[in-house]
Amino acid sequence: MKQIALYGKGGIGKSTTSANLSAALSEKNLSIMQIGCDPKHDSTRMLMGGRWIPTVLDTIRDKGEEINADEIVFAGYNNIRCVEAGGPEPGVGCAGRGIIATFQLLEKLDALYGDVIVYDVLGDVVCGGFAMPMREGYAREVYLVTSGDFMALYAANNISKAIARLSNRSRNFCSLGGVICNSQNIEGELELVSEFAQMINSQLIGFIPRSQIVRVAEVNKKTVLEYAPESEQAGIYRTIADRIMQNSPDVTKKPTPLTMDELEELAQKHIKA
Amino acid sequence: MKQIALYGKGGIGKSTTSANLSAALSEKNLSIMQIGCDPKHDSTRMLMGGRWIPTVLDTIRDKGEEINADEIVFAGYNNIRCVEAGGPEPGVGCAGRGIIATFQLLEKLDALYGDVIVYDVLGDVVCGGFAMPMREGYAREVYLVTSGDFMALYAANNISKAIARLSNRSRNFCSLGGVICNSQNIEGELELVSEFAQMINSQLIGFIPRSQIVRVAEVNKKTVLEYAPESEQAGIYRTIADRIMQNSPDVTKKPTPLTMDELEELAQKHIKA
Amino acid sequence: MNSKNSHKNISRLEGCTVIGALTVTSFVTDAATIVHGPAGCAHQSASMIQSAMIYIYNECYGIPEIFTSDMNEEEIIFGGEERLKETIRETVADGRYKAIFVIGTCISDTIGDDIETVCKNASAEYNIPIIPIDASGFLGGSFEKGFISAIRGVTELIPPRRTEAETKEAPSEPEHKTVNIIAEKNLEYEVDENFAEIKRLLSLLGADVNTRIARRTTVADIARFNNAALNIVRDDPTGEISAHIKSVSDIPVIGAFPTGLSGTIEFLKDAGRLMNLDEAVIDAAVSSELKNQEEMLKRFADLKGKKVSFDLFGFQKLDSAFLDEIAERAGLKIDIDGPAIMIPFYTPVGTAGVKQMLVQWRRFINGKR
Ligand SMILES: Nc1ncnc2c1ncn2[C@@H]1O[C@H](COP(=O)(O)OP(=O)(O)O)[C@@H](O)[C@H]1O
Ligand SMILES: Nc1ncnc2c1ncn2[C@@H]1O[C@H](COP(=O)(O)OP(=O)(O)O)[C@@H](O)[C@H]1O
Ligand code: SF4
Ligand code: SF4
Ligand SMILES: [Mg+2]
Ligand SMILES: [Mg+2]
Repeated sequence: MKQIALYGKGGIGKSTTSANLSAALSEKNLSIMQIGCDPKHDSTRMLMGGRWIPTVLDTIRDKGEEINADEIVFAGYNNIRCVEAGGPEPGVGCAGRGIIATFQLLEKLDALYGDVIVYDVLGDVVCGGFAMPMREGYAREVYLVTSGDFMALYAANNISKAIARLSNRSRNFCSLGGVICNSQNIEGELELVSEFAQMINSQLIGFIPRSQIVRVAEVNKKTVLEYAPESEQAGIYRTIADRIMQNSPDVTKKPTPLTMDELEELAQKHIKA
Repeated sequence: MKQIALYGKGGIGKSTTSANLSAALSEKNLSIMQIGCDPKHDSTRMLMGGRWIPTVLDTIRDKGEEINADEIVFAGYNNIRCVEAGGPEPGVGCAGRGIIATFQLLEKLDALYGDVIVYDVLGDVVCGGFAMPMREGYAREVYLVTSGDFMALYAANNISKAIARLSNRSRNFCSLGGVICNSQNIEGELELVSEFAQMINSQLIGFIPRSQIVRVAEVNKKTVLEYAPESEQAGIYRTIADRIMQNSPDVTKKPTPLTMDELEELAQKHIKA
Repeated sequence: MNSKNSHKNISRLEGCTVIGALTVTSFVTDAATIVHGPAGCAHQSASMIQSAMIYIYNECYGIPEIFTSDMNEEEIIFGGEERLKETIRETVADGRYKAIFVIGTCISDTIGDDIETVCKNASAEYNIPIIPIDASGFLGGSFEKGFISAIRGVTELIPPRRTEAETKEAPSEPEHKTVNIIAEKNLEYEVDENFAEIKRLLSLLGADVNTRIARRTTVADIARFNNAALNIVRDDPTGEISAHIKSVSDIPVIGAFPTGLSGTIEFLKDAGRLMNLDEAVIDAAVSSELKNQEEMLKRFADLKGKKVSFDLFGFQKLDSAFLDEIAERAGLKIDIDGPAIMIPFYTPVGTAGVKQMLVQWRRFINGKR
């Protein structure tokens, strides 16, 4: 069982990328599970034909603890098993804790299985709760989704800090799998993100061009892989899926996060304006 | 003292808009304070000539509680008083609690004053901590920053839920000031966001076009108001600043958040694809 | 969110996992326990244990060695690992403790403190056992879960199993077999009476008690754990404790203290056999105890022919066959019209437990008249 997580800044394209990678992986005759760990709960939508599946936390809120796996795990495109953690009502409670409760429930129900589990996690890791999938041995390979945008790199760098910190633990299962560049059509973006990946002791796993087809597929409530399987963009997701399957990052290899100054210097170096 | 807060989806343009509005307000001979309540702590950067000011939480961590106001409040463009709450190291601790501590410290230091205080708050309100500025009488008017993007509307709708929920409290000071559309060049965006504002029992306060000048100003580490005070875009921020100054929303007027279905229907209606 | 927290489980004795864990670790007398959380978590739990000890059981243990890392807002915002390290350092510096247990709280768990690594590193640095207890306040489950986690933690002080060579070298079997008593409920009303009863039953077999995990136990006592010929667990409805003990030691296990008259006889037989005693020794113990039971019952001759019924309260699942047996042997008639007898919260232990129960029944039956 391969357990990967995509982390990155809000809006950077984690859910889109996760869903397309899950779809690409599902073509390989693998059993895939995708778990959305963002209170926005839109991770699995394109895999579910546009449907907002009930979230784990809403289901717990309505029915208490006596829940069956089929009330929270839903079969989507190519039988990808989809889950959304959800969150409390905005402005109350603690979503970080909600993520933890979701994992505990999935384990209790023996529902956490598959050849590949893809976790799609809110990148603004404001607390221990959002780092939960990385602790405790769930997400074992973390892929940072970023563009060349400074704040997106900042968020990715932050996650690499969290991984570096975890690698000091006595029982650590989590390693940095690599960096995925989801382009925002910024000049010099590929070089910038590649250099960033190397500087944090990692590697660029793939470069996803910004493409109109992603939006069109979205309006049609499908992943690119489902909506336009022959498109160039679909091929790109497939290539990244392959790379991820071949990748087996070394748990002892620690990320080396940048300081704020290094990050700024790096961005300055590549920015043309 | 007018206390306003900008809430919205991550990456939607809260910090850019806040800083430009603060700058516009500062031209009116008003004393302005801007408080960034996002662990990314980049809210006040353009007001500080690109400088990352020390965050309140970092300062507490380094020096304990014995802090002077001038260690956390910094004078920026036109003497706008700038504060960044900051956050814990990614993946540990609790940023929500950190926001609360920031406010408590500012109050203790009698540093929370000005003709206008502008709060720039992370829109993914994952817990009670991030709703703090709306509670306890800090942010009295909330402006939702959104584009026509579905998830941005979703986040804005969520905040309106939080406000509606607060207005049931016995002591509530918080009301919905209005909706600001920060455009993402989506077709039919103005109509969509206007209709959204009406449906949640509010109003559109302004429409900010997507403009290259924002990026250019940013690279030059300035707000648009400072970098290109004569530009059309600067004028737009000024107009919105005026509207906000004239606005005195009724605390008893409750927002009426949309259901998921209503929100989807609305988006469908305006989407052309 | 936690299935083990249903309202049904709430009783006066229940708190969060922290108190469940403390009722074990604080009975290792030369170990300290640090509760990693706000001071209130340690305070509430420690004062509850103390008041239980002093006022309810009329016992004074002295102040249990319970400390707090005293997490404050700063630790909650930034993480509390540094504060925990500091607290461990201070506790080690005190010099009185042979081991330290660290219990997490719901606060430390929510913000993601890595107690396990802090303990592991500190243990290596100071060269004494520093053992994390998997608790995490109400998030970890109930009192019971904390209790079991702490039993696991304390058993980490048991030395590793002897190798085959060491076993060969070890002195031949001692003349008197000894027994470990595990998971006594230190807040149970009759905890010492129950222990005395087990000790009495063991003495009939010529055996004695080795180590108690944990009640007035020292770290050195626990180091002798492997000398015993048998482990007896107080009570283990889920089987979790027995399974754990089997995983850390090769000594055979009896999963519960004996209940009822025939239950007590069976216990003697099981214990004797598991300790490889001669059948003659076992038979002698059994007949001695049968006689003891007969004599005990004679003292309740006045109850003969009276009617009783049992009120199981919510405890429908309670195995009540032993109650029927006691009633029958005492000559009582079970009849729905008879006065309803309350069932004790914990099942009575051994013949002495049955006697105590009959004393109560008598008071009840006569009082009702
Ligand atoms: N490669 C891409 N090309 C074009 N649009 C993209 C691409 N990746 C993502 N998007 C768009 O960006 C928006 C945000 O993506 P999303 O996956 O929801 O981000 P996140 O999950 O990180 O918050 C979506 O509307 C999506 O269609
Ligand atoms: N009206 C606009 N036109 C062009 N770019 C904009 C506009 N508003 C914001 N941006 C850009 O969008 C990016 C994100 O904006 P930011 O204010 O940091 O968002 P938030 O604070 O909501 O996370 C910034 O790089 C900013 O330059
Ligand atoms: S920051 Fe995280 S841990 Fe703290 S209250 Fe919010 S969601 Fe919970
Ligand atoms: S429930 Fe949590 S906060 Fe309360 S005493 Fe237990 S550990 Fe402490
Ligand atoms: Mg997402
Ligand atoms: Mg911002």
